[in-house]
Amino acid sequence: MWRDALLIAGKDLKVEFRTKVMVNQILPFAFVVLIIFAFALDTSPGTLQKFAPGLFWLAVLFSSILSVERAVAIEIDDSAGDGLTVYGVDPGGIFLGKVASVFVQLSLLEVVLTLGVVVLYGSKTGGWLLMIAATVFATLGLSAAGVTYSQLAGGSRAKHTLVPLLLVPVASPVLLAGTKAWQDAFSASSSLGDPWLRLLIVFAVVYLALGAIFFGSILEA
Amino acid sequence: MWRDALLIAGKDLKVEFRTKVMVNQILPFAFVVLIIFAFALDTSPGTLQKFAPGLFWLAVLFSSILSVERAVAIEIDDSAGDGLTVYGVDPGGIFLGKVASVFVQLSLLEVVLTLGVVVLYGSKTGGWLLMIAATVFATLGLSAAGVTYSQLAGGSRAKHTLVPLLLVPVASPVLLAGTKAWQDAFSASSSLGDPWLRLLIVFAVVYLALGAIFFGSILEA
Amino acid sequence: MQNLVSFENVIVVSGNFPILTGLSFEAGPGEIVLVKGRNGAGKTSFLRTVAGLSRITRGSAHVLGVDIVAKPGDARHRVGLLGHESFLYEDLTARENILFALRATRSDLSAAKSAMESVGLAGRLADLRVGKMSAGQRKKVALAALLARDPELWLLDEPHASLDSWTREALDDSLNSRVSRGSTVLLVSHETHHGSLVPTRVVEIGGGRVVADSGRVQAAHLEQEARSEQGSDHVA
Amino acid sequence: MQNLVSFENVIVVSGNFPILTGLSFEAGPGEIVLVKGRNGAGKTSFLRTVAGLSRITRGSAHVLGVDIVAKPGDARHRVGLLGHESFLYEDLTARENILFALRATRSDLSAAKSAMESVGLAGRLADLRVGKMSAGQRKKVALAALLARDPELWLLDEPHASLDSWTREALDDSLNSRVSRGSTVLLVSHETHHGSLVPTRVVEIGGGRVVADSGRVQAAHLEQEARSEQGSDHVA
Amino acid sequence: MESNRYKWVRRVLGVVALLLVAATVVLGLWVTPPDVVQGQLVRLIYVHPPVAWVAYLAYGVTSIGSILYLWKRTRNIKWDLLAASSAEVGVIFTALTLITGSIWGKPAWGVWWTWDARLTTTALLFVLYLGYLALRRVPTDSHRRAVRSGIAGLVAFVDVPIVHQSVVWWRTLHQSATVLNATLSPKIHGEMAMTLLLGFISFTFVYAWMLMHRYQIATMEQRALDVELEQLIEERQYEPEAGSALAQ
Ligand code: HEM
Ligand SMILES: Nc1ncnc2c1ncn2[C@@H]1O[C@H](COP(=O)(O)OP(=O)(O)OP(=O)(O)O)[C@@H](O)[C@H]1O
Ligand SMILES: Nc1ncnc2c1ncn2[C@@H]1O[C@H](COP(=O)(O)OP(=O)(O)OP(=O)(O)O)[C@@H](O)[C@H]1O
Ligand SMILES: [Mg+2]
Ligand SMILES: [Mg+2]
Repeated sequence: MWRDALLIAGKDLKVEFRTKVMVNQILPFAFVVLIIFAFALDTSPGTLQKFAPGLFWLAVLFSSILSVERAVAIEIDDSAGDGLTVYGVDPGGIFLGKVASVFVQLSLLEVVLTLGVVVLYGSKTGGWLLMIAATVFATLGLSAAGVTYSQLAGGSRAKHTLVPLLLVPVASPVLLAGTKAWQDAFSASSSLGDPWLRLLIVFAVVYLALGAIFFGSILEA
Repeated sequence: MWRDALLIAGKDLKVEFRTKVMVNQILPFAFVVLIIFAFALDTSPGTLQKFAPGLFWLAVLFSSILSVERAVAIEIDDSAGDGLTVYGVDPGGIFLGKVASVFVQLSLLEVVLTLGVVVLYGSKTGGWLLMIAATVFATLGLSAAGVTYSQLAGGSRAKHTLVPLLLVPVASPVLLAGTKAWQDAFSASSSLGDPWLRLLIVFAVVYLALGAIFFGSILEA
Repeated sequence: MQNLVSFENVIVVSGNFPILTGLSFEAGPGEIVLVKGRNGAGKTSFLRTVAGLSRITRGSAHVLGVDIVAKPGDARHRVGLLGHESFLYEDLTARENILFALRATRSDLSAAKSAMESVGLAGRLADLRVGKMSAGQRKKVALAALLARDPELWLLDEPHASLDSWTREALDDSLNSRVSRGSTVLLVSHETHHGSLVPTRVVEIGGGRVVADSGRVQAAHLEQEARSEQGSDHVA
Repeated sequence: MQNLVSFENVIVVSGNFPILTGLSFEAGPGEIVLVKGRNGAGKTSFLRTVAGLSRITRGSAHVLGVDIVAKPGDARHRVGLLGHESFLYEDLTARENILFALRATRSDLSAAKSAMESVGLAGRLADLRVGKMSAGQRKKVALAALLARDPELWLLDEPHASLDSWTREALDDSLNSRVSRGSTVLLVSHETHHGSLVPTRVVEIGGGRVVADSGRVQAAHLEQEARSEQGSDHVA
Repeated sequence: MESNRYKWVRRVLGVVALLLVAATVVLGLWVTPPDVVQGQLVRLIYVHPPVAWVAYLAYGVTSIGSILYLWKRTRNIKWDLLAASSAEVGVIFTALTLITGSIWGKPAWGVWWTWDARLTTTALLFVLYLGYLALRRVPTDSHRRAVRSGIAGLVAFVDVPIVHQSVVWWRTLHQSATVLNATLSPKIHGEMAMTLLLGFISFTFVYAWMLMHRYQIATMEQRALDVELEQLIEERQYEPEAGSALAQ
C-alpha cells in the first residue's frame, strides 16, 4: 500500500510539475477569488480585515475543488484509472497517493495565499503554532474528503458538476473550524489546546480512515 | 446564423433536459454556496443582509463557471466541437446558441437563488423593475463572457482549471455592477436610469458583439 | 474538370512541430485514393487539413474549388470526415445525433432512415444513447450520419477499424455507389485487404508529405499488386 | 494442466442491460484464441470481464487459477489488457508511461528498453508526451508496456487497428514467441487477415455469449480456411 | 406481486396515521391552552419538533440500510432501496422542519432565518441528503449506485447528532432541548406534553406509511427491472445477429 501510494503521488506530482496547473492556474484563481470577495463585500479595510480568516478558507475551499477535480481528471483521460485497476494497484495506495499529492499542492497554495490575505486584506497574523497546526490538519482533511468524494462522483459522465455539490457541504466543518482556529490564533489566547484544532484533527483522521477503507469498494463498484 | 443558434441552443437544452445537470447539481450547489458564505462571514443578520446582493452575485458567478464549463464539456467529449466545425456551422451561431442555453439555465437558477437570499439572508427586495433589468443584462453578459472565455481555454488539455481563472476577473465588473444595481434597487431611489444598469447593458452588448465576431477566430485557431 | 482537392507545398504546424512538411496532392472526381504510410507519417493530419480543421501555415490549398487558406469555412459542409473520433454527443441517441448532423449541414432529413438501416442501426440501437454503445456501434452512427449527408468529398480515417465484416461490406457497397456517381474518397488504411472497395490510386505519405503516388491506375492492376505484396509498406 | 481462463455461465450487467448473457469459455496455455462477433456482440465486455474490470452478476469465473468473482484483484497484475482505450497518461512521455506500468505491476524495469525498441519507439518518440502522439503511436506505447510486463494472459482488443504494417509484423512476432513459451492470447479482431499471428482456435461471440467454438485445431487448417473465404464473416 | 398482508398493513397504517394526525390537530388547536409568552404560536410545537425527529429517524433508517448493503454478508439490493426510500422521505421531513421553523421564526424572532447553529446545521443536513439523492440519480448499475450512495449516506448521517447537539455546543437562539434532553425529563407538562408525544407518534406513523409506499414502489421498480433483465438476457441470447455460422 505505501509503495503504491508513493508511486501514485510521485506520478501526480510529476504531471503537475510538467503541466503546472496548480501554479499557473489554480493559484492565480485563488488570488482572483480574494480580489472579487473584496468587490462583492465592502472594500473598507475594517470589513476585509475582520473577515480575512473566513475569506482565506473560502478561497482554499474553492481551490481545493479544482485541485481535487484535476487529480481525478488525470485518471479519467484515456481511462488511465482503469489501467490502475488492471495493474492491480492497491486502492488504499491510490487514495493515499492522491491525497498526498493534493495535500502538497494545496499547502503550497496556502503559503502563497496567506501572503495574499496579509497584503490584500491587511489581515493580522500571529499565534503561528496554532495557525500552522490548524492549517495542516484542515488541508489534510480537505484533501482526504475531496479525493473520496470526487471518486464517489467519479464514474459518471456528469461527475464534473457533482463534485462541488457533494464536497462543499461535507467540507463546511473545515471551513468553519479553520476560520475559527485562525481567529483564535490571531487573538491573544492562542494555544494548541484550541477546540477548533481538535475538530480539524478529528475530521482529518476520520476522512483518512474512511478513504483508506472504502476507496477499494468505490473503485471496484 | 440565427438558424444555427437555434439548433445549438435546442441541442444543449435537450442534453440538459436529459442529464439534468443544472437542476440536480448546479442549483443545489448554489444553495450550498449561500450557506457556506454564512459560515465564513459573520452570522449576525445585519452583516448578511447588508451583503446579500454581493453574495448573491458571487454565488451566481461561481455557478455560472460550472454552467459554462458544462456547456463546453458537451462539445469536448468525442470532439463533438470539431464536428461542428466540419459541418460548417456558423461560429457566430454556435456562440449565440451556447449563450442562449446558458442564459436560460442561469435565469432559472437566479429565480430560485433570489428566493434563497430573501429567506436565508433576510435580504430586502424592491425596485423590481431595476432588479429584473439588472439581472437580465448581468446574466446575458456573464453568459456571453463565459462562453467566450471557456472556449478560449477550451483547446487545452488543462482547460478545466483555466476557465475559472480567465472568467472570474473578466466577470468581476458584472459582479460589482450587479451588486451595486441590486443595492440601488432596494434603496428608495430605484430607477431604470441607474448608472450600474447602464454598465451592465454595455458589458452585455460588448461581450455579445465580441463573441459573435471573434468566436469564429477562436474556433479556427 | 477541376480538381476536388489540390494541395501545393502545404505546411501545417502544431505546437511548433511540423505535422505536414510541404505536402502536394491532387485528386479529381470519382477517385478512391488509398492513403498509406507509417504511424505518425501525417495521414490523419492530412485529412484534418483537407476538412479545414488545421490551420495552414504555408502553401496553397483548394478543396472543392474553394481556397481553404483564405476561406476555410466555405467548403466544409460539402466535405465529410470520419476521424479517429466520431464527433458524437454521448447523451443523444443515434437518431438524434444523425438528425443533428443533417440539420447542421442543412441536408435533407429524410435521408436519415435509409442511411441508418444500411449500416444496421435499427430497433433498439436507433434510440440508444451513443454513450452506451460499443466501439463499432458508435462508428456505425458516425458512418450513418455521413451516408445521410452524402458529401462530395469523403475523408475516411481507418473507417473499417472496429467494424464487423457485415458492416464493412455495407460500407464498401455504399461508397462504391457514391463514387460511381462522382464522389471522391480519400481512404486512410493500414489493412492490406479492403473487400470490395478497390482504390483507384495509392498514395504514400511519409514525414508529413507525399512520398509516392501510384497515379490513377486500373483497379484490377492495383488490386493484384496489393495482393502480391501483402504486409509490405511500400507502393512499388 | 489447469485452464488459464474458465468462465461458466457468466452474466454481466451494465445499467440493467445484460452485456454478457451466460458466457462459458475455457482456454489453456499456449492458445491463440481469435474472438469474433458482430458489433456489440460483447467481445470487449468479455475481455474487460476477464481483466477484472466488470463485476460479474452471476456465474463462476476463474482466471489464472484465481476465482475472480470472490477475489477480483488477485489475478490482475498477471493479465495484460489492450482495449479500445490505452490507459496512458497524456502528460507523461512514452518512456515514463511504460516505466509507470512496470512499477505499478512490480515488474522488471529493465525490460522497458527492448520492448520499446521492438515496436519502434526510439529517439524522439520515446520522450514525446503521449498526448501529442498519433493514434498508432499511442497504441505502440500501450503495446510496449504490455510487452515489457510480459503477462501470462494477453487480452487484445483489435490490437492491429491503426498500427502500420511494420508494427503489425513486429507485434505478431513478439506474440508468437511469447505464446511458444506458454502465454495465452485472446485476440479480438474484425480483420480477415492476421499476418503471421495464426489463431489456434476461433470462438464466435453473439448476444453476449459464445455461440460457436472451432475447438483447438491445426494452425495450417485454420489459416487455409481463413484465406479461402476472404472478406466473409463466416468460419465455415 | 405485493402480498396481501403487506397491503393491509400499509392500509391500516395509513388510516391510523390519518386518525392520529387528526387527533393531534384537534388536541393541538383546541384542547391545549395558548402559551403565556408565545400565545397561539406555541401550537407549532406539536408539529415542528416531531417532524424534525422523524427526519432523524428517516436518516437513521437510511444509515442502517446503507450499512447492511455495504457489509458483504448482508448485502441485498433491498437494503439499498430501503435506504433510498427513507432518505427521500427524510428530505421531505427536513424541508418541513425548515418550513415550520421559518414560519415559527418570523413571529418569534422577527426573521425567517438566522444563522443560528441549529438552523445552519439543519440546512446542511438538507443539502447533504440532496447531494445523496443527486448521486443516486447518476445513471449506473444498481450495485455501483448502492455502494457509492451508501458511503455518502453514512457520512451524511454524522450531521444528525451535530444538529441535535448544536444547541448545547454553541450558545444559540434556538430552543434548547426541552423534551429530548440528557435526562429525558420533559420540561413541559400535562396535556401539552401528551399532545407533543401524540404529534411525535402520529408523524412517525405518517413516516412509516410514506416509507412503505415509497419502498413498495422502489421494490416494484426493482422487480420490474429484474424481470426486464431476465427478458433482455433471453432476447439478447437470441439476437438476430447472434446467429452463428460456425455451428452450421
Ligand atoms: C428554520 C428554523 C428552524 C429550524 C431549521 C429548526 C430545527 C429544529 C430541529 C432540527 C429540531 C430537533 C432538535 C432535536 O431535538 O434534536 C428542533 C426542535 C425544536 N424547535 Fe426548532 N427549528 C427552527 C425554528 C424554531 C423556532 C422559531 C422555534 C420556537 C421559537 C423552535 C422551537 C423548537 C422546539 C421547542 C424544539 C424541540 C426541542 C427539544 O425539545 O429538543 N424552532 N428544531
Ligand atoms: N446501458 C446500456 N444499455 C443498453 N445497451 C447497452 C448498455 N451498455 C452496453 N450496452 C450494449 O452492450 C453491448 C456492449 O458490447 P461490447 O462493447 O462488448 O461489444 P463489442 O463486441 O466489443 O463490439 P465492437 O465490435 O463494436 O467493439 C453493445 O451492444 C451495447 O449497445
Ligand atoms: N506538438 C507536437 N510535438 C511533437 N510531435 C508532434 C506534435 N504534434 C504532433 N506531432 C507528431 O506529428 C505526427 C502526427 O501524425 P498523424 O496523427 O497525422 O499521423 P498518422 O499518419 O495519422 O499516424 P497513425 O497511423 O498512427 O494514425 C506524429 O508523428 C506526432 O508524433
Ligand atoms: Mg492517424
Ligand atoms: Mg469492442
